[in-house]
Amino acid sequence: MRAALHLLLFLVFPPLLMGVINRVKAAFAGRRGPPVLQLYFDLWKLLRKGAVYSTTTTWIFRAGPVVSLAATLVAGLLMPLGGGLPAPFAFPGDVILFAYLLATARFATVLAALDTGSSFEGMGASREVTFSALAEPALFLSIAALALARQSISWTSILSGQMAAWHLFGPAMAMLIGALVLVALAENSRIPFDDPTTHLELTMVHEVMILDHSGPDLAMILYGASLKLFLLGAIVVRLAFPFEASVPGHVALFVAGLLVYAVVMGVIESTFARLRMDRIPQILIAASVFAALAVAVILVRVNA
Amino acid sequence: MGAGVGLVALSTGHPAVAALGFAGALLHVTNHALFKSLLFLAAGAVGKASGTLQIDRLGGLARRMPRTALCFTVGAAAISGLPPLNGFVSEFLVYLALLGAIVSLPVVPQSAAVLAFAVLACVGGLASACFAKATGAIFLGARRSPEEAVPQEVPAEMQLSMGVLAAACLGIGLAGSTLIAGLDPVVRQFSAVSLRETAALGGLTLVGALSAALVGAAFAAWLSVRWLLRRRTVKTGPTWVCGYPAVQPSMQTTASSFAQPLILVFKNILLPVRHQSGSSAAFPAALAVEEHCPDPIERFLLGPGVTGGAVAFSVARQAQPKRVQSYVLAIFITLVGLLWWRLG
Amino acid sequence: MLQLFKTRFEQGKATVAFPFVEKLAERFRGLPRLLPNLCKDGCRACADACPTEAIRLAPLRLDLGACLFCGLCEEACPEGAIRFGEEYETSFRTREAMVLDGAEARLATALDARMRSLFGRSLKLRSVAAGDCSGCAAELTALGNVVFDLGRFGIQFVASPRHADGLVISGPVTANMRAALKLAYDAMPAPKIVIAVGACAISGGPFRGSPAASDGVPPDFPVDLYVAGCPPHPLALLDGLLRLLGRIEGATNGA
Amino acid sequence: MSAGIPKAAAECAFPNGGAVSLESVPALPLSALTAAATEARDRQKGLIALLPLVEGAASRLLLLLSDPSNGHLSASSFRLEGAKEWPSITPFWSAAHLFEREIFERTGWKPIGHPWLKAVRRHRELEADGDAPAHPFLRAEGEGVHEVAVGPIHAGIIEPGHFRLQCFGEEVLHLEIQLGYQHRAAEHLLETGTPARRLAVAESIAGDSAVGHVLAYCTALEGLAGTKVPLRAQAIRGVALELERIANHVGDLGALCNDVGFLPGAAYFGRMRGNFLNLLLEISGSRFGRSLIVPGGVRFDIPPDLQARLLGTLDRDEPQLEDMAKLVFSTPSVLSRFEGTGTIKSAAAVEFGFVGPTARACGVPRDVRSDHPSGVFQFSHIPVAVAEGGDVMARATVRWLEVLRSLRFVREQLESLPAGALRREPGAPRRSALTVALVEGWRGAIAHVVITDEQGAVARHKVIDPSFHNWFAVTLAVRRAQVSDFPLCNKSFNLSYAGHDL
Repeated sequence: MRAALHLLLFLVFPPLLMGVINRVKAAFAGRRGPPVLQLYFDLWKLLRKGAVYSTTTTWIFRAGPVVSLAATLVAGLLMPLGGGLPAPFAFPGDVILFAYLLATARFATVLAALDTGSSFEGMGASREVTFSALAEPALFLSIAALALARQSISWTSILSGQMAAWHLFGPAMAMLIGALVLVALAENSRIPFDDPTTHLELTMVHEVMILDHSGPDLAMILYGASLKLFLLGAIVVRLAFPFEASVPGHVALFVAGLLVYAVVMGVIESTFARLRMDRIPQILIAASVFAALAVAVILVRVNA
Repeated sequence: MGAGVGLVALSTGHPAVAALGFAGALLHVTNHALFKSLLFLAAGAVGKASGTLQIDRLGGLARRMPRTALCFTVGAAAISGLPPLNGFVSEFLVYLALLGAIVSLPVVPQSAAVLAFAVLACVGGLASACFAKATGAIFLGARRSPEEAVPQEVPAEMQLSMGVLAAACLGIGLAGSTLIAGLDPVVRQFSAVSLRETAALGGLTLVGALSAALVGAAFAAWLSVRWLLRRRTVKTGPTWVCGYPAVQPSMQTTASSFAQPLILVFKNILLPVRHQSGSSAAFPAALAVEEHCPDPIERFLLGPGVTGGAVAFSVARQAQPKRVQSYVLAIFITLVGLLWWRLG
Repeated sequence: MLQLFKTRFEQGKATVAFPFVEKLAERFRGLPRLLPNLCKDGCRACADACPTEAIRLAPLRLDLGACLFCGLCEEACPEGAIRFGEEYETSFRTREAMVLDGAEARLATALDARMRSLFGRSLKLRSVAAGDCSGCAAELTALGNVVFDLGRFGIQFVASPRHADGLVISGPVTANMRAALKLAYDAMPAPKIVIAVGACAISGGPFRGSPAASDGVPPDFPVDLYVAGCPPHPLALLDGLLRLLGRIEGATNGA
Repeated sequence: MSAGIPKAAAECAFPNGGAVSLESVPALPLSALTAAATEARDRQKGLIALLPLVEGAASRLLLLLSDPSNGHLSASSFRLEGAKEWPSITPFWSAAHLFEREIFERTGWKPIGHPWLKAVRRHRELEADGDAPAHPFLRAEGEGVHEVAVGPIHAGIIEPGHFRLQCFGEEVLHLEIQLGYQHRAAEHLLETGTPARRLAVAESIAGDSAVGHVLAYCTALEGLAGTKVPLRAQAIRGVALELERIANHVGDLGALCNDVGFLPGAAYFGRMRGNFLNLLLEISGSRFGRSLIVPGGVRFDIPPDLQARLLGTLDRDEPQLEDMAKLVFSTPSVLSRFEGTGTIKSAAAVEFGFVGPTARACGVPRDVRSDHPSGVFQFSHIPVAVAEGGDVMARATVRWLEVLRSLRFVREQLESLPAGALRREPGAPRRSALTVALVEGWRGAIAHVVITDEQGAVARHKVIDPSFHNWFAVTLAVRRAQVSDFPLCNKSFNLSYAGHDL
């Protein structure tokens, strides 16, 4: 039952987050903005459209979206959704599998982009791997810190009982949230790392890699991107809302937390300009430093 | 790294962690033998088919050599430690050992483990970047030097040897737990604890299952796209590059360009050397730039010695069979044989 | 941050209601009304004043596809037989419907049910300027701003034609842009629509007869919607798009 | 009207918008060209145009200069005898590079020693063979260099043009710009169309500077006919020109915010741009001020009620606009993108003859409104806005200062509109004459050069959009910059493709 609810929430909810982010941005701009359900409409349409494939591409291009979506979906099976819905699969070390599944998704997307032979997509792919190679240590350090704090190496147990962790390592947890939000912004190609709204080939990171995908392939990529937004958000939300409740209360808390998360993303996107491309590595390294500091704080407390 | 954790864990009295470390290390060595051979075989196939191994002159080989491309991609993903392939299984064990160390070891090795954990993650990211670059530059996009001979797929026996290795990579990726169970006797020689007593085996079974789920889901998604498009208009055309009618193969990212942002981040370590000519004139007549990162170890340590050795080896090479693939295949078979002998 | 909220507060809600009910401006020249029975025999004042030969006489006809909405004909007519109204609706499904006579204009109707169900809530457009003086391009850009807020209707401009459902063409289609335009059209997955925006794209506009351009969108692009104007007001564009999607009813103006 | 005042035998001088007979333009031997160009360069004159002039069998190069030091424009010509070629002046005066290429493209006459001689605008017949023979692009050598070819169809709703970047990773080594996609033969239509059509074409040379171009067009015709435009019409023209400038500068400040992903700036400035366009709509019935200006005056008046309405809107919008600017220019993440990006040296701006805000952002105070005032600017002056630095920040600053100064000007004009007629029908144009009309459009100096034949009909109508002078600034700005900063640099100039391609 809880697994079914987990799957339902995980499969159906994510596109809504994009809608919420866009509504927040619209509010800052003073416009009505697209409907909250716009991404669902887009996906539904794309699934019903035809496709155009480049003559330069091979099966790798077509495999990109499917592998990437499949990997993200499997990753979702490892992520508990708040305190109430444990992951359908939990085992020691699933944190590693989770991170590497996202890496597989990226690898597939990058290869698909390179398969088009377009200089823009090549550029986007180059930026993507650079930034993710730098975001990886921040993510893993955060995982290490959490594992250390909760004495556990599975998402479901790491992300349960966070109240105690806050009592013990408050400042460290705050730093971790900071690092993870930075990682999430970078991994989900949001401002200040990437700008999903300005359609300029030369400046985009993620979107430029999917310029050649059309129809159902594009639908899978967009859906996969919303899943990724949701998954990284799930970690942050659980850390930021460590409260304990009954199962329905947990689910409600989690959904509310995700909406808050989307609002915060929208506010960040509305108040900052995006970074110059050569500044991005510095910020990502800063995220690693945050996470490393958190590790240090927790290490000291644990061994004290 | 796995062995290192193992030794440290052993000395601090955490045999379970040690067992994981050793198992990871052992499996990783085996896996390296697999995917490195695979990559070398594929590289050999590329060299044979196209007559060059200069990465910035290749490109678009996947259209001509789809099977070699598939095998190379599998190898590239495996060496980057990506699921559902074997590289992930061994890295998973090492990570598990490190996490075990982080959770349970005393403070000094614990900190070291955290450091190692982050470094391993970064290395994983870099490896994935590097092999994405290699795969992309060699097999994907359009051919960069169309004036050269059109490469053809290599003969069946070469494909077979690559295929076997690729299948092994996937097989270990999916059924890693079985192999690890087999490794147990070896591990127990180093550590007092059986792998069965750690949580790793159950985890590995799930890793295998989820990897299979990944393969299945990807396959299902592939079929659904096929099904969705079955009665739709599906067309082919040139890649969308802003509507420019006269696209040339030079308008692709090169391997060096692909790597340049990363090199820039690590410029203080890699010390890239740049040669730039051409003027800053208003209307320059010619322009050239080149940058390379000489391996610091090679540059400062090995350089002098290697030159002499190379001469000696080139003499020795005359005596060997011409096809590298068969050579590597022999090594592989020997390895597998040894492994079975030891396990059985 | 404080400054941001202050500015945000001053800006208020900028998006205009649509359909737009207020009067645009006293001098705005919208959909013209023709009163051919006022014409005097032999009078050519309006036709002579027209920069783009959009007016045919006996009986009086005005081709909105070539009309620049400059109002010179209205100014020249001694009888008041041509009057530019205040309605901003100037979009049509066929080229023939753009030739106005004294009757009510036959404004654009919706796409067929299948296309409407496909694009009704999600329409992505790729705009290609092909000899556009940047007037139409500027108004297309304006559609995306906070005032007209195209996004609220699920319509959005995208970068890649692979992501697009519709091609928006502006400009008389110069010889040098034909190949690129064709590439863009072919790069779009089916089903797709084509929208011709502005006098140039419809008939060549001021550049009709130019040796370096076609007289508007060439016949190999099947146009689904024509939006007249030089350039069309953003509201005219919005109206045309929503008519096409069946989100505005009423085949004639003045609804 | 003002006949040529022969200041020196080497050239004939005339005021902006004045006409001279073709005979009074001195025809010098070709050998004098180098000296004339060198002198013009050394005295920092502006190069309005270098044009081919054919009269019967005689071929001449017509050199048109502007001298900011005394406000005169001048014309001189150089006879091409025998072989149709001349020693290129580009090697020592870069400002001429596109003009020489254009002559080569149109007539086949050859500037010997031109460093980069290729077609300015792509042509139909070149489509077939791609870019190989007629459009060679500079290709950077070296392993790892890659070419990025952007356009003609850009990601946004932007006019078409092709940019060829030679990149090394994220770094731009060189940029070459190939335009011509927008070529609609506008000059041809300006020479052959009916008067009403010509006016429509003039309004459509660059749609966002419709007022500027049509003002230059009308000024040229009025110069040839010796028409005195009523003062009220001149004031209304000035108001329209400055409103066009404000709307575009404000819009571009928004677009710059958009390019750096600063959404509030993009949204607010974008909306405010529309408010200024709507002022033009109130005046002329078109958001771009079309149909307002006609030869001899204007078509629409600004009666007192409209005047009050316009002033009321300005009262409402100005404080908001200032708050928006305060917000954008105080947001650190925006400033860090603007500052130091796309820098052009002051010397380069002079050397290449950049005009308008592009030059003024490099500290070069070129402004037709004060250097060569015509129309209402002879009576009301707008201080020239200059910034140092030559980067995106400087260009944004100059644009903002111009918005403020133009607002003050518009207010002044509206508050004290002179009484009088709106229009004076121009008479017959002078025969065999030459006129040059310069108007400071929002991008810089717009020039219309009109030459009449013996019957007084237009023999040649040359349009020089400020973009023609300025496109090379984009090339200079992105050298050694990051690829990802290219769109931002490009937007900070926001040059016209249509104006360049004609």
